[in-house]
Formats: sequence, C-alpha cells, structure tokens
Amino acid sequence: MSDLEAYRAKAAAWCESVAPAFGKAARKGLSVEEDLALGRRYQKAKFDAGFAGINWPTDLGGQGLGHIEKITFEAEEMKHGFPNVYFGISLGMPVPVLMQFGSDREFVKERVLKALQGEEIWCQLFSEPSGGTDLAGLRTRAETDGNGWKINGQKVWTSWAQYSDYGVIVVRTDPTVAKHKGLTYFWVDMKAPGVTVRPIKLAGGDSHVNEVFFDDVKISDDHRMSPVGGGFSVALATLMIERYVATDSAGFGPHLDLFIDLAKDLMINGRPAIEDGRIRQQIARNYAMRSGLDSINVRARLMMQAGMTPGPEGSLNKLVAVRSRQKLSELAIDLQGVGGFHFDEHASPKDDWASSWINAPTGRIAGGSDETLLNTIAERILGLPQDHRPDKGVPFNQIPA
Amino acid sequence: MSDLEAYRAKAAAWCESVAPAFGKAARKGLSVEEDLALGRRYQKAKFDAGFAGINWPTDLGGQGLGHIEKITFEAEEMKHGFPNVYFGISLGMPVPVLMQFGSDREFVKERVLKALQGEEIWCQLFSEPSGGTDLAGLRTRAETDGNGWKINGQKVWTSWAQYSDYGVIVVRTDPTVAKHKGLTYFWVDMKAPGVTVRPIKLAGGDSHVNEVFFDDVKISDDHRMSPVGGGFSVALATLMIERYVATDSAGFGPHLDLFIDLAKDLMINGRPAIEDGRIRQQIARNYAMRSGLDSINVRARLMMQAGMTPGPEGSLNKLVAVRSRQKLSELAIDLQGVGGFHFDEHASPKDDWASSWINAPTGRIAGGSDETLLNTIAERILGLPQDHRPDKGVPFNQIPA
Amino acid sequence: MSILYDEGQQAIATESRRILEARVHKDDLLPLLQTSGRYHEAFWATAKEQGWTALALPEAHGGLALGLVELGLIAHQAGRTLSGAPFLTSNFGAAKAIELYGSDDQKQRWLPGLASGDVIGAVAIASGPDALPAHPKVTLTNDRLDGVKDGVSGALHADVAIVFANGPGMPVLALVDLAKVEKTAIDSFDNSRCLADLHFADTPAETLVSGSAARAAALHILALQAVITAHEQTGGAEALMEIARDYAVTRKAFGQPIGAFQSIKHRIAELYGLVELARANCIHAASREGQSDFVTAAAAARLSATEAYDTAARDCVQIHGGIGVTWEIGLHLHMRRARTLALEQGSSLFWEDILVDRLAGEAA
Amino acid sequence: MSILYDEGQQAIATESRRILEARVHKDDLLPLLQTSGRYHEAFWATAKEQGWTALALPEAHGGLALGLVELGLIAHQAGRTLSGAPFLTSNFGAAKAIELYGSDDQKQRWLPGLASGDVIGAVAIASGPDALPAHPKVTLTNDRLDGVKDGVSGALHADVAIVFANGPGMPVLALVDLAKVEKTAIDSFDNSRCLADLHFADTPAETLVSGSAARAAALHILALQAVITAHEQTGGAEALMEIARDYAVTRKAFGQPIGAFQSIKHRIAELYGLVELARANCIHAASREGQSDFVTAAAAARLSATEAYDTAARDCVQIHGGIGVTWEIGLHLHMRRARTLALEQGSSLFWEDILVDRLAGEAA
Repeated sequence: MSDLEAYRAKAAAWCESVAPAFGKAARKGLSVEEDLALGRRYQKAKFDAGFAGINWPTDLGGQGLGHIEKITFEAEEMKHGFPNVYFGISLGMPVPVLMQFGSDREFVKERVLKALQGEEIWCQLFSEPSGGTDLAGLRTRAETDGNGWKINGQKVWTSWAQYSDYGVIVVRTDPTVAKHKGLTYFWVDMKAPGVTVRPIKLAGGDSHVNEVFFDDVKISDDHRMSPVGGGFSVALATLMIERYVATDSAGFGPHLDLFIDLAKDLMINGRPAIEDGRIRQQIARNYAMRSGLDSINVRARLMMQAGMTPGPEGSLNKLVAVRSRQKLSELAIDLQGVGGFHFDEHASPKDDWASSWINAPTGRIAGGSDETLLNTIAERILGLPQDHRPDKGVPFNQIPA
Repeated sequence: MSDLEAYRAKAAAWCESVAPAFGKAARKGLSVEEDLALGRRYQKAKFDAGFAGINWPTDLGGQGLGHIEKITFEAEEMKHGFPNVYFGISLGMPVPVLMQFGSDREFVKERVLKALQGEEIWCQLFSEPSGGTDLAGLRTRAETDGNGWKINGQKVWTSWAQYSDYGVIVVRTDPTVAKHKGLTYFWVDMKAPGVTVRPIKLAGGDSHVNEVFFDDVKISDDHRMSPVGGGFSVALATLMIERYVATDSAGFGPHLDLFIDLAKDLMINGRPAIEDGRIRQQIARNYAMRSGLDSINVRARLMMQAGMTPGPEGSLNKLVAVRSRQKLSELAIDLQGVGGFHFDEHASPKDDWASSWINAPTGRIAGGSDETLLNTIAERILGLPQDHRPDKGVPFNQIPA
Repeated sequence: MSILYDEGQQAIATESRRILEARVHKDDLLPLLQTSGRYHEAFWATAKEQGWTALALPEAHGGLALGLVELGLIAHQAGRTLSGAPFLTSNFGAAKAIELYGSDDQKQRWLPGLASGDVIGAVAIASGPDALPAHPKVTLTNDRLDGVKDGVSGALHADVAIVFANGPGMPVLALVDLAKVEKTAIDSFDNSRCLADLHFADTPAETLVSGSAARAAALHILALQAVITAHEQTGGAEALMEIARDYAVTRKAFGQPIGAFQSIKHRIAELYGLVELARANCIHAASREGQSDFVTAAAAARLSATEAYDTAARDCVQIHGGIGVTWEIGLHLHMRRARTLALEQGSSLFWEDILVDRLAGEAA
Repeated sequence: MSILYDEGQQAIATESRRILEARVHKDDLLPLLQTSGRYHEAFWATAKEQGWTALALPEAHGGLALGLVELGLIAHQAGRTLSGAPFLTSNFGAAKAIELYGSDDQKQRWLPGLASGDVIGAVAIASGPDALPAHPKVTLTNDRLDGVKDGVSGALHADVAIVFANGPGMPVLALVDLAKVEKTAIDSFDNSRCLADLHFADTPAETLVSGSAARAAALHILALQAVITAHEQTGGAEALMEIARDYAVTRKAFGQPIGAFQSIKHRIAELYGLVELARANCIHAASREGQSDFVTAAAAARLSATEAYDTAARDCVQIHGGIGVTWEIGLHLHMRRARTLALEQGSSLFWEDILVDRLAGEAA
C-alpha cells in the first residue's frame, strides 16, 4: 500500500467513525441553525483528528501535507454528507488570502486557528448590485477617517454573511482614477457597528446569500491587505484561488453514477431506460466531458506537486461542468415522467435531481458567469481582443451609470 | 378539385411529360456547359408551356398568377431534378429588381422576356473581398465620366457570373460621406470591355461562383437604377427579395424522408437504425423544426394572398434550416459507417448526404451569414442595440482599412 | 396547411391577455409555491367568469362550441402570465373524453359542470415514466378500479377523472367519480399544479372505451391536451424572451447595455426563433383537429414548445445574472412551470417516439 | 490517474511538429483530393525515416518499444498538419494484432516490414454501419476467406490485412496476405486515405484468435487505433482553433477585428474547451494501455476528439466567411479529414454504446 493509499484508508476510517454523529442521517430534520451548530462541532472534530488545513503550514495550525492528501480526504468526506458547507468559502478563499496578505502575523495565526476549528467563519465581500460581472466597477467606498477608514455602500451575493465573524472586502478608495486603479482590499469585522446583513431568498427557496450594508463602518489602517489603490490584483488572486478550489467534474451536482442507476431502475414500457439511445448518448457524452475534466485536474495536481504551474485549461472546470449538470438534471426529471414532480427544498443538489436542477442557474452565475469565463478564456488564454468597453481608461466618477 | 388542385395536376402532368428530356437521367454525365445548354432549352420549354414568371405581370411575359401557384409549380418541378439552377438567381433577384427599378421600360421588357426564356442570364454583383458581411463597406467605385460613369474595382462570390449576360451592381460613388450614403445601384453588361470574370473553385470542387474585376468599365447614366447615393436601399430591397425567395425547410439539402428511409434501410447489428433513440430524436427534432418553418411559410403566403405583409419570422428560414441540415448530413454519414465515405463531386445536395454536408457551409455564409441574420433579428425585430461599430458615421475614406 | 387567425380569434387573444395581465401577478403566485394544494383562485374565477372553461365544449352541454384554436389562444396568454391553476387543460381533457367516448347520460351528468368550471376534471393516463403505458398499473375488474395513479395534475381538487387502466385482457379508458377516492398530495416544485397520487381501492368506474380503441382514445386525449399545453409553453417562452430583451436594453455593464454584447443579443435572437417555430407549430396543430395528421402535428408542437420554454427559462435567468436567481424576481416561477409542463402530457422523449412511429410508418 | 509528459516525450512532440510543418503543405494535399489512390509520399517517407512506423512496436522485431503515449504525440502533430497517408494508424493496428495474437512465425514474417514501413498493413473489422459486427459478412471456412470488406482505410496500398470474419460458428480475427486480393478503389471525399473494398474469394487466411476472444481482440485493436486517431483528431481541432484565432485577430469588419465580436470570440473559446477536454482524454487513454479501464478511456477520448474536430471544422469555416469555403484556402481539407476520422475506427454512435455498456456493467 502506497503512502497515499494508507492516507486514504485512514481518512475513510475516520469519516466512517464520525458518520453516525455528523452524517446525513444525523442532519435530517435539523433547522439551519441546528445544522450550523452541528457543523461547528464537526469542524472541531476534524481539526482534532488532524484533517483540517491538510495542505496548510503547520505553524498556522495546518498539517503541512500536499494538495493530493487534501483532495484524497475530501473524496472520502464527500461520501457522508457532513455539514461542512458553512466553511467552504471561509477556508477556501478569505482565510488563505489572509494567510498570504495579512500583515499582523499574530492576529493572522489566531484567526486561522479559530477558522480551522469552526469557531469563526469568514465571508468574501466582492459583488455589488450595480454590476455582478464587472468587479472593477464596484461603488462601495472607503474614505480616510483619521488614521483609519470609513466604509459606506452595499455588497450583495455574500455567501454565509449572516453567520460570518469576519469578511474580506474590496472598496473604492479613489473615484478619480480609472476604475480598476482606485480599489483597496481590507478585512472587516462583520459584527462592527454599521454593518447590516440581510439574507436573500434564492430561487430554490433557501437563503445562504446576503445583502450586506455598510453605514459609516470605521476600520483602522491595519485592516488593509493591499497597497492603497492596489486592491484589484489581490481580488484577482482571490478569484484565482476560487477557480482552482472549485473543481468538481459533476458541476457540484449528482455524480454520473446516480444518473446511470436511475436509468437502470426506471422501466419504460417494460424496458430499462438505460437501453434507450437518447439516454445512452447523454451518459456517454457526460462521461467523456467529466473524464476530460478529471484528467485536467489530475494533471494540474501532478504539476503542482512537481513545482510547476498548471495550465490554463483548469479554467474550463466550472463553465463546462455546471452547464452540463443543468441539462442532465432536466433529463433526469424528464425520464421520471409524472414521477419527477417531487421536490424537497432541503434536499442536496449532490444527490437530488430536482434540487440540482433548480440550483444549477446559481452555479452558472456565481464565481464568474459563463459569459465572463468565456471572455476570460478568449482574452487571457487565446489573445483575442477585448470587447468594446466605453468605460475603458475613463476616470470612475465620469462613467455614466 | 379546387382551382389550385387543378393547377397542381396540370403542373405535375407537364413536369412528367418533359422529365425524359430534361430530368435527372437526361443530365447524367453531362459537362457543365452541356448541362447549361440543356437548361436553356428546359427554360424555353417552361416558358412556352406557361410556367415561367408564374406570378409576374402578363405585360412583361409573366402569367399574372399568384405566389401560391408559383410555389405549387415549384413543388412539382423539384421532384425531377431539372437543370434550372442557372436561372435561380437571375429570375430570383436581379430581374425582379430590374422590373421594379429599371427606367427604360422597353429595354426592361426585352430583357425580362429573354431572361424568362433562358436566353439571357443575370447576376448580382454585391459582395467584395474586403467585407462579406458588411455590404455598406464596399470599395468598388464609379466615377463620373462625361455623361456616364466609369467603374473600377472587384466583386466576389458572384454566382453564375461566368454565364451571365447582365448584372446588377452596387458601387461607391462618393467616398467622402458615411459609408452607406455614398452608394449607387446600376446594371452592367457583363460582356462590356474591362469586365473580367474568374471562377472560384469551392470546397466541394465546383465553381459556380466568381471573382469579377472591373477595369475602367464605362456605362451610360441610363444604367442607373437608384438615385445617386441612394443605392443602399435598393440593395436592401434586393436582399429582402432574396430572403423571401429562399425558403426551403430542408435548408436546400435532402428532404427528411430521405433520412428516414436511410435509417429504415440500414441495419446495425441486425436492428434497423430507425429503432435507435439517438436517430429517432434527430428525426423528431428535425421534423418539428421543419414543420414549424413550413407553417411559417404557409402563413406568410396566406397573408400575402390576403394583401397583408408577412411577419418578420420568415427571416428564420435560412438560419435554422441550413444549420440543421449541416448536422443532419454529418449524422447521415456517421450512420453509414465505413459505407459513408463515398463521394461524387457532381451529386446534388438535395439527395446526396455527402454533397449536402460539404456544401452546407456555403449555405450558412451566402446570402447573409448566420451571425448577420442573428444580428438582424436582434436589432430589427427585437430592438436590441447595435454592436459597437467604430466606423459608424465616419466618412468612408477616413475608416482605417 | 396552417391558418391565419380571424378577427374573432384575435379579439380572444387581446382580451384574455388584458384580463390576465390585470389579475395575475407574480406576487400572488410566489406564496403558492411553498404550500401544498393551493391554487390561484382569482385565476380560476376569471376562467369561469370569462367562459374559457366552456370555450371548446359542445353547445348542447353548456359549451361555446369553439375549438382548439381558441382555447389555444387563451392558453398562450395564460402561459405568458403563468396560469394559477392547471384546470383549464385538465378540465378540457376530461370533458373531451366524455364528449367523444361517453354515453348521453355521462355527458348530461358531467359536461355542464366541467363547462361552467364548477366541476374539476383530471386525466390520469400516465404511470411513472410511461406517458401512455403499454400495461397500466391500475386494474379494472368488474367495473372496480384498484391501484395507484401517480403524479396527476389537478387531481387534488378534481371531482372526476379519466383513467387509463388495465381491464380484463385489454386496456380501458374509464370514467371515475373521485368523491370517495383517497388523494395523496405531492410536494412538487410547482405546487399550484395541485398534484396528487390517486389511490383506487375497489372504486366504482365506468368504461368509456376498451381494447385497442382505448389506447387510441387515450393518445387522442393526450394529443388534444398537448396542443393546449404547447400553447401555454409557447406563451411562457414568449414572455421570458421579452423579459430578457427588456432587461438587456436597460441593464448596463462595462459602460453599455448588455444587449449590445453578442453573447446576449444572439441568445435572445435564438429564443425568438424557438418561440416562433413553436408558435407556428401550435397554430398548425390546433388547425388540424379531426384530421389524420393531428397526432403528428400535436407532437411537433409539443416538442418545439417544450424546447422553447425550457431554453427560454435557462437563458432568461442566465441573462439576468445574480438577480435572476432570487426568489423575489420570480423568474424561477417560469423555470418551474417550464419543467412542470414538460412533464404533463408526456415528456419530449415520449413525443419523439410517437412522432417517429408515425413518420416511419410504424403506427396507425 | 493521468500523466505528465516527460522530457523525452516533449522532445518527440517538438521535433515531429517541426519536421511535419516543414514537409507537409496544403498545396501538396489539395491535388490528392481529386485523384483516387494517391497519398502524400513525402509524408510517408518522413514517417519511415523518422522511425515513427517503428515507434510503438517491440524491439525484437525492429521496433523502438515505446508506446501509445509517444505514437499519440506523433499522431497529434500529424493531425495538425493533416497527415498525408493513413498508414501510421493502419500499420500500427495491424502490427499490434500480430504482436498480441500472432505466432512467432507470423511476427517474424510481418513485423519488421510493418515497423520499417516498407510493408503496409490494414485493419478490416467493420462491415457497413457496424464498426464491430455481431455477424461479419466475410466468412472464413477451412482457412479460406470469402466476401467483401467495404471502406477499408489504406487498403488500396496494403500488403497485409487483419480481418474480422465469421468463422465456423464463431467470429475470428484473421491475418490475410493481400497480394492476390482484388481491391476496388473508393472515390471518397478524402482520397488520400486510399480507401478500398476488399473482395475475398477463396483467399487463404490464418486465424489469429477465434470465439469470443476474437471479438475482444478486435475491440482491443479498434481501441488502440481509436486512441491514435483521437490524438490525430485533437491535433486537427487544435490547428483549426488556432487558424480561427489568428484570422479573428487580423480580419476586420465594421471597423474592428472580428475577434472582438462575442459570437466569434466565444465560439473560439468554446473550441478551446473542446480541444483541451479531448487532449486530456487522449493523454489519459494513452496512459491506460494494458489496464482494465483502457476501452472506457479510449471511448471517452474518441468521443471528445470526434466532437472537437467536427465542431472545429464547422466553426472555423464559418468564422472565415466566404473565403472559408474556397478550394484554395484548404480549410475543407480539415473538414473532410474530420469526417473521415469520425468514421474510421467506428463512429460516435458506436463508441457511445461501447462506453455505456461498460459504465452500466453490461459488458465485460
């Protein structure tokens, strides 16, 4: 047994051992608040067992292992439906960015440890009502205020803000220069006076995203994580982490095996649906697409292990996977005929086709819409020209709203 | 039997009667020149039998009947593979435009009669090398020359120019005004000194389109068919006729029945391909698309008969039909497996899948590319904004090439 | 041959649109999603008051003796505004089955109520994934029904149902009074459809047709309903296309309306194409009732309308970006309805098979 | 698990690309379309001279003992420049069949020539629409073959063929010397593939495998060839994607490069996605030779590569507008090759079935 296989066995054993306490069955019927509380206990148990921050430095509470161990653990973890969704963003982007760009190292260490143990949650305050796809066009502003800053404005689509202790935020500190040059990156205390969080109900019925209002929120300059006016590149770094963290060839929907099982189980006029060419075609096409993404991701990890930079093809993950998931989920519903109407607002998109279908549009928009991703591929990877942008090079306060 | 049914019966009987002389069998093995000669005799026979210019005015040699009779005849005619392709453009666009805009009515009458009898052929000189989709960006120029004009420049993609006696042409008469304002519409004698026609070989191996060079070609002012500077709107009128004439829900490829026959005939491991869900799906989807277009076209004709203007949905015909034909042709080749390699450069795209496939790209580009058609639908029908156009309103001679 | 709408038909379209836009709002529809078994009562009251329930039924039994074309026009408008109850289609299907295959007694008993809308009808042909099952799981023995019909639209409030069942050695189409039948409400993604499983247990039923004619009759009823549903889907797709267009001309990004970006404008133009193809097929199908090619025309209408509505739902939400996936904006009402209507009267998989069987000469 | 190319493999890619770009030009390929039976001799001479013919064959018989990964890299480059002959794949398939299933005598006799490229091999498994027929039409009786194998790539110049035939009550994979076999040239849309129908008439043949093992062997040879072809398709798709990109940044319309229009730029970005998925699947499949999931990986590679190449051919021509459909620009060389390679080694319909049988546990 290789080291990695041994690691996988250890991870599997631990997951099995805590499944009764934290798994799908234990979560059934819990309110969101109860589920979050269970999640915090799960995260603490994970930390104590040495499975939190697997590939983070040991001096910050991590395990100092590789990315390959991290994803090995996650593959085992995924099988049990643990309540870890509340920490996905927190430990995925803002906390790693804090580790990289936070100036007060003692403060950083304290935050990282609490985040790893599920005590504190971080959110990421980027999107604004005025322009979801246009990050550099944001309007929330920070003005100097004594030695510190004063934030006013509004963010939106902030996941888990209602449960967050801290957040990272990009704001406009200079409206008189071109739009991507006047931004600065800070962290903020989500419990500070002047911060108001208002949950947004989404199409599927749940409310994990929020509007966040800032009304004269005062912060000191040591909250700053970028040079003044240098926030755009830190924000882009965050998004790059996001794009890389977010790889799931199932597009965060059900595994293809579940579709195959469905097609084998359903009899249409006495014949299993799996024998129908239309169903077979979709299975085959989806498999080919997903195995391509898997191969891209495996190679990316091999390259990182070898100290190389992975190729740009990793940017295909979300675009291709979520779009396909949407149509496959529709087909799964079609296949069930009048048996396909059933809906449970609290079902998981990872194993319920109706839930996967109704939440798929969010996946195609959040974290870079399909169109933004296509533009990025076209421009950054292929060198195609930018779209016409009337706002280009114009001082921010002179762009017509 | 209704009048129309009687007309259809008469048309069918005539087509049957001339099929031995002009039909598919009679054309087999002919060179293009021989086929054209046969085509001229066919067109004359058609004129003599009263089936040419069916919906054109009687004083210009037409039959004075309706559009419905015209398409009734054409449906019968199509069954026999007559050599009428050489006259499609000529009688489709340039001659109708001449009827509408030609100033010397005696000249017009003489030309129309000769064109209807297959003695003379007209071509349409619009596209230029510098911009296929950008009609108003054309560069061929006419300068005043005594009382007349002198044409210099180059046209391209001109169908049947090598066999044409006359052509209609749009040229730039004023490069100092915005690009669509400096154009004028003329007819030209294709045998005039200074006109050079050079056939272009296309992807499928044939050469029905041409480059046409104009080198100090002199024409008198009575060739003019629009006000000076008013050529763009006449050109658009021509294109509108084209879009309306060009309706075939098969996308000028094989009828769906041929695909169904293929799928019924081909046995894959002992089962007819028609039983395969993938094949069935494509048949069903194509049928639904084609029946939709057919219904649109029938309603357009009913509206015209009732003296109304048909809806803009007629503009979908070419876009939807040709694109689908391309993929269906690929599938027909796939279905045949190693039996699908066969190719005959002279086969007809109307009944040969390989020919249909290799010629489909031309159909998606000629007469308005897919992208141009989508833009037209978006802007003209739906009121969506124009694309960014840096050349808008700029005098033609100041637009960077 | 297709048809042009005449003046009377155009008036029906205009008037029903005006009324529905005045009376049905998304703010009334949103709460219905989160309870089970409620429908939009004002919508149904309007349908009754306007005579839409009577539109396509015979005069002798309280109907207005118009046909599929006119009812289709209403359904198109109801699709635009999101109809608040499924009964326009379910009542029509039940009533047509009784009109075509019922006895005079049965007509007398049920048609006037179905025409006025005071009686609610349901049609239960499907069984799980089978839209028209070769062997229905519900059995009819000695005029008694046993078994479960799952996922029946409108059933929760229905008084009478048309049931496709397995009779003695042959299929039957039966008429069932639901007064004493147990109904299990389904928690669905579109709760105002009032979906339920019907549990028959020694339930008295009257046979309308039996043998191979029963199968043909069931398909005919399905096709009639499918044409109405296709109109509704086309209306929904048309509304979404217009919503997307309106948003694209006003919403700005990078300093210009997003409708100036070809990824947006071409997508909306493609939606226009899907809507117009669906509309053309709907008009054609509605005009073919009673002709030998009716089922073929209905299948084409159904396939293009399902594709149009599902695609419009996907694309309209996508064009809206983040705001598109919020509860409040309500685009998900159309998303949900698109999926619901895609299942009611049989999915695309079913209609593809029906269509190809006919085109390839494999069915009567 | 997939792999990263090592330095030696990267050198093979770089060097073969350099050589092919120097020696294969579209102007030499265009005339081949209009005659039957000719191939690009300089291409084949290069393949022999560079040892590509020997690359994946055993050292004992004149090979270089490298594998699918390396031959795939060559095929990728040959796909980019449009290989001028089909023999790299057909020889490989024939040689692997002999290596895996032949006797020492058969290996001695054929492998050195196939490795040097002086002998040309062909693989004839399909029969019309059946890529791997349940009942091959060619029959083997008493070591004699009878019947026709249609549409065999490279067959016009082949000296030896591997033939899947109907033996006595069971399928067989047989080795046939073609010296005296009648060949009918096929006038195809891609004539340099040297396609022919092979007419066997009492032709001596040697059985390599028989029974169900013959079917498995035929599928294995198909899968090996499919992985090579998938690399070639991916190379072709990649070249077209780059040609489209280069055209889009230089060609102007309405005063700006056409690549600034999203309908163009997004389409090229989508091609990038198709190419990278195909490439990833190809690398993965090549690395799985000899493993239990090899056929599954080969099927995935084949499906994504066929989709990539066909789509790139369609879109690259479309992006070019009128100039794209001219004979001289030669994009139709790729269009034709995309279709040819889509048929060789079995169409997408075939590989979809193979893949699903495995995923659903319906096949060994």
